[in-house]
Amino acid sequence: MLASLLIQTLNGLASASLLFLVALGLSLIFGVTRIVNFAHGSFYMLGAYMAVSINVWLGGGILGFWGAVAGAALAVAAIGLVMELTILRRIYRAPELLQLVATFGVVLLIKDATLFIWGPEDILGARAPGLTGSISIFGKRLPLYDVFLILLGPAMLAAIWWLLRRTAWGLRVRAATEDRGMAAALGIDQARLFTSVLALGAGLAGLAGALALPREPASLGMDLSIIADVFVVTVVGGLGSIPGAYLAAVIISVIKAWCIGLGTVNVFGTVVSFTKLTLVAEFLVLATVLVLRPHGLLGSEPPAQRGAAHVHAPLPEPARGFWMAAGLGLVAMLALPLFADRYALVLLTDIAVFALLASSLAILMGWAGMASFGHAAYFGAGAYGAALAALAGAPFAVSVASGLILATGLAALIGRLAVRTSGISLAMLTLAFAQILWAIAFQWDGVTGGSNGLVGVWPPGPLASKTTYFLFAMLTAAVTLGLLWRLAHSPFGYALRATRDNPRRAEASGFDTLALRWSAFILSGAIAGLAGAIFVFSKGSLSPDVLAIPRSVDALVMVLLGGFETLAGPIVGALVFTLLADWLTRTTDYWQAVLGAAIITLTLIFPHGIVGTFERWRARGDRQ
Amino acid sequence: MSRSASTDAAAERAARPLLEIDGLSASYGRATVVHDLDLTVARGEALVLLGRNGAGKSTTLKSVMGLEVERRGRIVFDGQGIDDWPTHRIAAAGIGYVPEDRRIFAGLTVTENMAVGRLPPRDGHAWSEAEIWELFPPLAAIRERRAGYLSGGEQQMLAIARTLMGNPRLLLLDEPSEGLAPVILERIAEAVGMLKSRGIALVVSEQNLAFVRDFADRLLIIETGAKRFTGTIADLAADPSIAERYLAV
Amino acid sequence: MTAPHALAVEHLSKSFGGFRAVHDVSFHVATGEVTALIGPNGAGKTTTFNLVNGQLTPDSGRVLVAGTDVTGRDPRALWRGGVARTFQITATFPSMTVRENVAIGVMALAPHFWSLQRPASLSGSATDALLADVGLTGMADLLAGTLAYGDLKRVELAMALANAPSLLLMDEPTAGMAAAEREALMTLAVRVCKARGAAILFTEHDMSVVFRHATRIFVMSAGELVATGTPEAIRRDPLVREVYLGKAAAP
Amino acid sequence: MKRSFPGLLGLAVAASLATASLLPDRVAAQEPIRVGELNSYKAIPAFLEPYKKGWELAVEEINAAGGVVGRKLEVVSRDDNASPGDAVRVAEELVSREKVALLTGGFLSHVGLAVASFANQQKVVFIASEPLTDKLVWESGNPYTFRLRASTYMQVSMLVEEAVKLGKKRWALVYPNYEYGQSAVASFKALMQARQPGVEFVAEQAPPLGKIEAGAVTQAIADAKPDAIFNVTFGPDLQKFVREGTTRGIFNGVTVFSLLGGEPEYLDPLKDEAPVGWYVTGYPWDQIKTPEHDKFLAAYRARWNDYPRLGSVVGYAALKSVAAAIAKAGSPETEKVRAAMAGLEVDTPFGRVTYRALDHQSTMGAYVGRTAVKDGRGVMVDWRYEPGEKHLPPDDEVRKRRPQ
Repeated sequence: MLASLLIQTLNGLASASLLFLVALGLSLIFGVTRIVNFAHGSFYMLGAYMAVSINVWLGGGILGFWGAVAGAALAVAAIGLVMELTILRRIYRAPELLQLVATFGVVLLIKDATLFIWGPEDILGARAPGLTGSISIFGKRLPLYDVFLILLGPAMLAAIWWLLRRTAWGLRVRAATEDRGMAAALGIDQARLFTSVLALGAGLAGLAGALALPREPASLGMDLSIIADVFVVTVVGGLGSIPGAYLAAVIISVIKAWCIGLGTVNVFGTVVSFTKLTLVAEFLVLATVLVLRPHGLLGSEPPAQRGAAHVHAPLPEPARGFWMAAGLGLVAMLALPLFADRYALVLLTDIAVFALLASSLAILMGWAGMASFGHAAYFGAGAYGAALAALAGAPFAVSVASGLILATGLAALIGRLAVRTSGISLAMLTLAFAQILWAIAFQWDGVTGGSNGLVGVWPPGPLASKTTYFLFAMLTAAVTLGLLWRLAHSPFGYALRATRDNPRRAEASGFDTLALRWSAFILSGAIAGLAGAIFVFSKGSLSPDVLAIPRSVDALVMVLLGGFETLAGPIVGALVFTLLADWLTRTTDYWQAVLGAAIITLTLIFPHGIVGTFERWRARGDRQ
Repeated sequence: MSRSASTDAAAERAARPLLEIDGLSASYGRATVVHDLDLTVARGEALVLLGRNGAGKSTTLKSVMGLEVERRGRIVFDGQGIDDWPTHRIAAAGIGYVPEDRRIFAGLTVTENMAVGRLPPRDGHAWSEAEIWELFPPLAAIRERRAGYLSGGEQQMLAIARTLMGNPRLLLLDEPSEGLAPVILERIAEAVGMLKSRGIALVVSEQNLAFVRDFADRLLIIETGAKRFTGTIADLAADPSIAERYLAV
Repeated sequence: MTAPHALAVEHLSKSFGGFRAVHDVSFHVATGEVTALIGPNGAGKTTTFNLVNGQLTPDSGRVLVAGTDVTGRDPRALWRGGVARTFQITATFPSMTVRENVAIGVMALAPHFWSLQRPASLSGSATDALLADVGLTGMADLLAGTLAYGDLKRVELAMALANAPSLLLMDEPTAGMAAAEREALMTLAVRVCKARGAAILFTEHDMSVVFRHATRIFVMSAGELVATGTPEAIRRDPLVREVYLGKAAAP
Repeated sequence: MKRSFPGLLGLAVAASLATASLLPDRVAAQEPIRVGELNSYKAIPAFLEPYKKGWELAVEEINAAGGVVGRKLEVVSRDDNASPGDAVRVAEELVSREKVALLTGGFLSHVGLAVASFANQQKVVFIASEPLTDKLVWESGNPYTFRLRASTYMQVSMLVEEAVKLGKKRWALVYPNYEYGQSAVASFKALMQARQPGVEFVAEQAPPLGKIEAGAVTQAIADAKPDAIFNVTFGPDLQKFVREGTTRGIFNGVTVFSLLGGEPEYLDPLKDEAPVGWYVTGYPWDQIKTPEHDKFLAAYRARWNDYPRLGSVVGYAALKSVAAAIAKAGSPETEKVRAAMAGLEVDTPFGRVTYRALDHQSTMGAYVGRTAVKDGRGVMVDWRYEPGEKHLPPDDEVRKRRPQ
């Protein structure tokens, strides 16, 4: 038993090294540029594919393998460099999360490009020559390559530590991490430093991808399967803390290995499958760590970057005539069934749902200044609540209310813990809770239907028609959004924005800022839940993917594309994103690449979101 | 031929002011803070910008440095137009900037902070650590301490020291006296005087006239982003109405 | 019995780790009185200030506002108890107009949060009066984020006065201002507070402001209160000159 | 500070997109029969690219032979983004705008179930080609949904047939942690316990799909000292599992059963590292010598200059099923096609299969055999075809599981 535990620990350490290598690059990039690089997993995947090709090109053998490792790292570094030069450099001054959206576009682009170049089949790479065997420990065999990896982690930690502490370049990186504007004023070329950091970070991810090849095939799922883990490692360790990232990688990997080693255990008559816990182990660690230590294990409060600090845009009261115009618009929408075909109504029903979801997220991001990476949790809770009630025979209205109540309750619970933190910690905490909920829905077969989900959740009677359901969805969304827009300039809306602008002043002016943030969280969750409830009845079925990361990312993309500090932004974002995706999937086989390119282009043209950027252009016009 | 031509060019450059600002306007997002400002700084001269906060002093200095503001207008340093240069290139050309809130790198040690600022020698001279310790003796004793643990006065010394490592010809000091106890102020003022005596030109934004009295060559009062007065301390003293208006002492 | 002091601080102590930041400090501010707290950096001024405004809780000692023990209450509770404050780094809401900033200060007194109506204070007479008092009526519709620094200070003053305070705490109110403006701001603050019957306690580095406006001065050094007195007395106090004032106090 | 409606300009941008998406396409008057096809092409390309080639070949053959009921067949194919919600919307688009006669496709079980539910509500025939979940035709079965591929239960049953012959007592189980893996293992346990009393399951590993920690998992299995392993992982997980297990020597002296392990999609990437002697279900495309397969193989190679994968067969057979159903119905009309589907016989590369009237499951079988390495690549040996009808539970049991 002890021998097993030891071997499992070593297994964990070997996995930790690769995870650490990828996280290392992400951490460096975030530290200096403040960019949450969603494309980091894509760099890792590219590293693996590049290494496969370079190894073949070099004719295999020792030279082929190690040449491929080095070559892949360099090639991916070059790609990171190109991404910095062509995309990121143009949007450093945009709100931080917009850069995340741009890198999300890069993810889509790289994925399709990889499919195009290397084809759909998984490619098993060569093993490391000389490291194909295994050594025996207590009668168990441990691959030599794992031994190599176990040593590699601390070696890379030491190497990077040396690079950062003992070289002039490292000194510049550390200085720029604290205050890039001041570093520039001391003669440090920020642009070149950023480019080099992006290249190094991408190169490290590429290196990890190449080094992963003896353990896993190059496959198109590598990017997204590692990216969430790497975010978790970076945040658990403490953003920007390199030793923290290693510690976190070790903790998470070893916990997983132990869970696997424990297997299925009978605890006082209950059978507990620890191996199933590996589905969500990293997020349980993340939630625990962030609740106890909001800045991660070895992290400290990140220094505020000057110049990059975002000044929130004003949210002016709607002009006279606005409500009249909005009412006319609604009437036009409701008259649409007279002209449009059924599919248009179905598409608009989706848009109404996503407009609600995006607007609910914008309450958090725009009004309260809190980003949520796990907004699908409340959307999904609304959907599950409504579906379960409907399947239990509840009337339609009761079902929708059930979804709303479940989502609101969850938001209250999660919000209570989340609102005490802020920034990336808060965003990652919401992600962790969303993933835990996802895992519950995924596993709880008896209630949620497990990974297959629930089917046959159609609205009853007159609402079964797509036309009436469209009218219902559109009217509900319009009324909710109308109330929301009023709320923006109600005492609550003002107080919330005051809390966001300057929490200390708000507190000194008699506001309970924590309660306000919590209320915003609950309100946001409730509206997302309403969207989820409407959604499930329009689709007739649901599965855990309503709670999964891609749904949260979609919501983020909509809000940021539209402009998160405007009332109309999330709606425009939902409209543009949904129509774009719908149109592209029907138009081209490589729709992912085109959608990615479109997202990147939109972020470059509209750095403050479509509506937000128009507002700025007009404000500038007013001034001149 | 070419040699004499370059000598001529050098002579011509030497005859021009070190810094010339012509029609500078600067804004932050929605707010325009400096309007159509002109000023010049001669080689080795110490110019003091006086005026209330928000008057545009800090913004003027940031504009010279190309930092965090949108600017329009012409800025010529040592004969070269620098108004479209990135910040790091301006620093490398010989302008040192010490911001109002010091902006020291809190996680780096004192010597590391100074190392960040190090640039190649200029005019055959490079500031050494030894010279810095001489200028600011308190720093020598805490050279391995993390800058985040320094007191306000020590941080101000470090901020100046760090900039000196870039061997500037022109030093921009933004409110160096801000928030410092009177006893510390005297030491800083003394050090600034020494820098001037070594030929470094200065633009100092200040509110505390007493602080600059010993080294200021010329005063320039700005209000709402425009020039209101320029002259020596003596000129200012000679016109009590100005002193009354801007510097109620 | 005389009326209770606007503020009474009794034997206040606070340590951070092993460091004794504030030790056994007692003083009081009478109703309507203007007082200043001075001392060198690290003397414990800011800690004392934060103990009084509720951002820190003392290890021992009491803080009484208008006779009520408020020790350990948070800033929100203090606000409701009539304590207002301004910040060293001016704290306003930059994405909102001047009127909105001031109205939010007024709003917190009578919040009807879940109403969908626009806050009554946006067009209320209390807001108008505050704007007029600090001379910002003409700038009411400008975004706070675009104002000059001195104007922002006035916005903050108006926001602070929104709860009709009995005590106004000002943390380095004139930091970062020109001499003329310092005068103007402090004169304004003192005038408005006098009219509204509010006492003032402020920390400040500018001795001319301190000596001109404070009727009583508290001097701290190394965590302890080392002197209390009128400006004249403080100016002459040899200990104060040694630890803090230096040559600057030379007559 | 009052402004006019801020979104107007943004809406204008969206409007140009909207015209592209919201306005119906004009459909020509004299039209071919349109078939809606939807699948997770971007999410599961390894299986679905060959799948697409399969159905494209089938459509070309059908149209070359004059189409069905005198009309050409036209497939409108869509990506469902591997999301049930998107799949339902895409299905709606295919039905209401593209006016397709029926729907086919599907790979992921949850997406397949969502489309099936939609088909039932909208009264559209849905021939699910690949989703393996038993629920599709049983617990969640509905009158409009049919399934081609042998289900999880059927494939497990085929392997159990072999497993009981060996009489191994201690079994370790490893399966991806989602419904497919769970129900495969549940069926395996139930069938084994029924047929081999005293069988023990000594280890159970359920790694997340696509994220197996292969070293730890293989080690944990070895520690349980099993006589045999039942593996349900596939794709990259399987490749990691094979490589780690081989390096650590955990397969020495242990018999391994691997569901889907013989499918070219999953066996080919392993090349010379393919496991030897594993019992698998799969597709020995290069060795099947039946006339119907020979014909398919030749046509596929001629058309695509590549060899078929299992996906190719499924895609091909799916469209052949569509054509057969319409031909039998005499018209693409939904209710007629639905009636025709019950008991429909279709010729596939695997031989003739029948869509059972009882539960709408086709009797398409699978090949069961053992793995070997030949000429540096994995192949199946000692294989035989297991017809689907042999591996379905008794009708009574099916009726109990399927809502009537």
